[in-house]
Amino acid sequence: MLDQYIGVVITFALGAVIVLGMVSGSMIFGARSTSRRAVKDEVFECGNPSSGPARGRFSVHFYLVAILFIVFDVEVVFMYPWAIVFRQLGVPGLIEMLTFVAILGFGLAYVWRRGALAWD
Amino acid sequence: MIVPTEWALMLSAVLFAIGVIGVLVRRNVIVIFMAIELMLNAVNLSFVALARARGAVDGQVVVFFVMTVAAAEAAVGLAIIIASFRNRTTVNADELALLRG
Amino acid sequence: MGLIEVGIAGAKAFAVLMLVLHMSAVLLWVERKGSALIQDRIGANRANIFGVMPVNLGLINTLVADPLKLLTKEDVVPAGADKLLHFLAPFLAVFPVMVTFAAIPFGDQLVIGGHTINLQVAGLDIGILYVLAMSSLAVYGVVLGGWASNSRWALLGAIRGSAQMISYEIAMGLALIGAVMTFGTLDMQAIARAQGHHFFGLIPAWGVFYQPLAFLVFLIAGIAETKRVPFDLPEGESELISGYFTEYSGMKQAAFMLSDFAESVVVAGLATTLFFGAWQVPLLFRDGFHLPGGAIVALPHLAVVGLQIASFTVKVFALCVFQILVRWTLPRYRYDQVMDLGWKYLLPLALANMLVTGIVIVLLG
Amino acid sequence: MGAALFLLVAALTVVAALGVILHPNPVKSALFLVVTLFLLAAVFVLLEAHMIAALQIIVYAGAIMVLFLFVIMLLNLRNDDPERGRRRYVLRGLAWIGGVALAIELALLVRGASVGSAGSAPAGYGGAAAVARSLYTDFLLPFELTSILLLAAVVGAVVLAQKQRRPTLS
Repeated sequence: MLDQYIGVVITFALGAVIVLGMVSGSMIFGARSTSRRAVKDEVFECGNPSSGPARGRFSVHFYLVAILFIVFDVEVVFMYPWAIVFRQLGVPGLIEMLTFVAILGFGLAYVWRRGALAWD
Repeated sequence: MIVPTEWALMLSAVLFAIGVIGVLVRRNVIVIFMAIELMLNAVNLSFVALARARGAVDGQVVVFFVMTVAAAEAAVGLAIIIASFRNRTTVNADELALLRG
Repeated sequence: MGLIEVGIAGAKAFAVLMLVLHMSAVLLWVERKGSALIQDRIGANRANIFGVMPVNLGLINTLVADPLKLLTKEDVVPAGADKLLHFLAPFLAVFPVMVTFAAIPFGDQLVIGGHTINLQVAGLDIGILYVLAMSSLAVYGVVLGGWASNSRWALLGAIRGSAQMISYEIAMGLALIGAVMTFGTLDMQAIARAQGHHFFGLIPAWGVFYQPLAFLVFLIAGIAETKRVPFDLPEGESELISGYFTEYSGMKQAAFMLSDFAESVVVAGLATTLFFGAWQVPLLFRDGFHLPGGAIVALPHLAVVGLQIASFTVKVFALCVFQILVRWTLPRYRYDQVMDLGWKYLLPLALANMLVTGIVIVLLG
Repeated sequence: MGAALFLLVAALTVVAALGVILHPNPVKSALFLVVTLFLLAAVFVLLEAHMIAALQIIVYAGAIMVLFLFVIMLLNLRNDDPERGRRRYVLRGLAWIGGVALAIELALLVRGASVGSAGSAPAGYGGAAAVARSLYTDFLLPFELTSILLLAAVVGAVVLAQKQRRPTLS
């Protein structure tokens, strides 16, 4: 079974070399400016003066999306093994999964109703 | 290509201890949380190693459930951190003695 | 496991990585010239080699001049940026996308000198989960690119981009479950082989005929994952300059561009494998074409393998071009529309598709 | 060869895990944890838990850690302040000594225990089908309870994180 992963390891190694070479390309071959670093190193805002500190806080909505993502990701992950064997499980297996989805569907409905999915 | 079970269990022990140290040493609630995740993973590792030693997959199924619990825990735990940060503007565990009144 | 096997695996890995890279580059050209065609412009046509190219289609612009130009650009890291993460982010954006292709089969098997070579870099039993795992890591490039830049707009783009990517990952995963249920395996080579028979000896039994809805959901979610028009909110020029890679220049910026195109190629590769018969050519079997009347046109082994690889490449490329057509036809969505589409339409649709598939398969025996 | 590979991955895992608890910047800490989780997935592969390895990356590295990063960025956390004061130093020292002692003790315990090592695993061990058969027959009740746990997590997290709509009196 482990032989399957030789290809993965080799792809990882080759891919890392290629991508690292690419990303560092401009650092090696690129031009270097010597003067006026202060202006050049400013954050780019289309020539306008910087609009303030960068790492301000942002809407809690994005965080809610991430929470929902985690929960549904786990749900999806539970479905993959089921999708492999559901033929052998037959009708009971189907009912198991329907119950599972129904309970989580209730969660989705709650979040929906509460307005956590609404962007205003 | 067989990994000795003892080695995997030792790695698990070391990771668990690192998690414990992290919980004790750090004061940032989120980093403490991450150290707890590390401890959970150490336990997962020993489940997987022992499942392999027994040649049965039930240990792996338990890991499945541990992951689910970790996901639920992360969702709620981080929500608590956000809610408390909103009131106290800190994530320092020493200053977050919420239940002390 | 001898040296030969490792060598063969290395050659396959190299070939596949080059396929992704070059297809992304050609795709960039298709996008530039294609968008020009759609918008009634001329498009890239400047670069030429001493005026010797008789018909200038902008190929030199896109494939030679631009990479050279980017290579010689100064690498600017803004003040206050985290230097290490600023370097790591473009790597993390491209790398997971490129290695995803390791699990995608690009041909059946090649028999040379007593070796039977499976034309797939890594024949993983859990192939689809590997693909999902790698594509779930691509979000780090976006998040870190924005965070490390120390720029407000970059961070906003990164947050938008990652929220969008994770939202559509759910719909994508659910859509793939429909296909997995149809074939009953996660092994992508087995899925490819399962699509080898024909209805009435004529119509190939491709996944899209079993799971049209899953294909639709997968394709929309896939386009959204690539973060390009009409889902280019993370880099919407009129709002965020260019989003999470605003503060990148030279090859680092090119890497972010490449990651978008490579994602398109991966989405097309996955769609081809699961819904369009992977490397299957209609009516072509291991010994040649089986025509409907029962006649057999025998072909040598190498020709069959060549046709399969060509078929895979053509299908992937066609799906890539289709994605570009979609991009240049539709206008940009608003952010709430993007999130609504993912959570309120595609997610329930994919769930329903999965449940209906399950009920149909179980009840039909 | 598998054993040598394991030692290499294990060493890297420990280094990354130490990075999690030692780096003062929470974002870097989180990234070290991502690396640790990824390497643990490799360890799982070496222990022939193929399915679990993929899930480890999908659920932990690809989902849970994204949420951690989101929260760190949402709260705009910077480096931890260096801690001063003799009491603090003493406590930290004690924590380190205790932790190292715990690691040594657990390792010795494991060495003494005879867990035995099965030979080569049966075909399909650790694959999706094998895990699924166990999960959907022997572990059916926990599986259904999982959905209730996740439901509770969604509701709880949304209630906690979303701002109250109604204005409060205070």
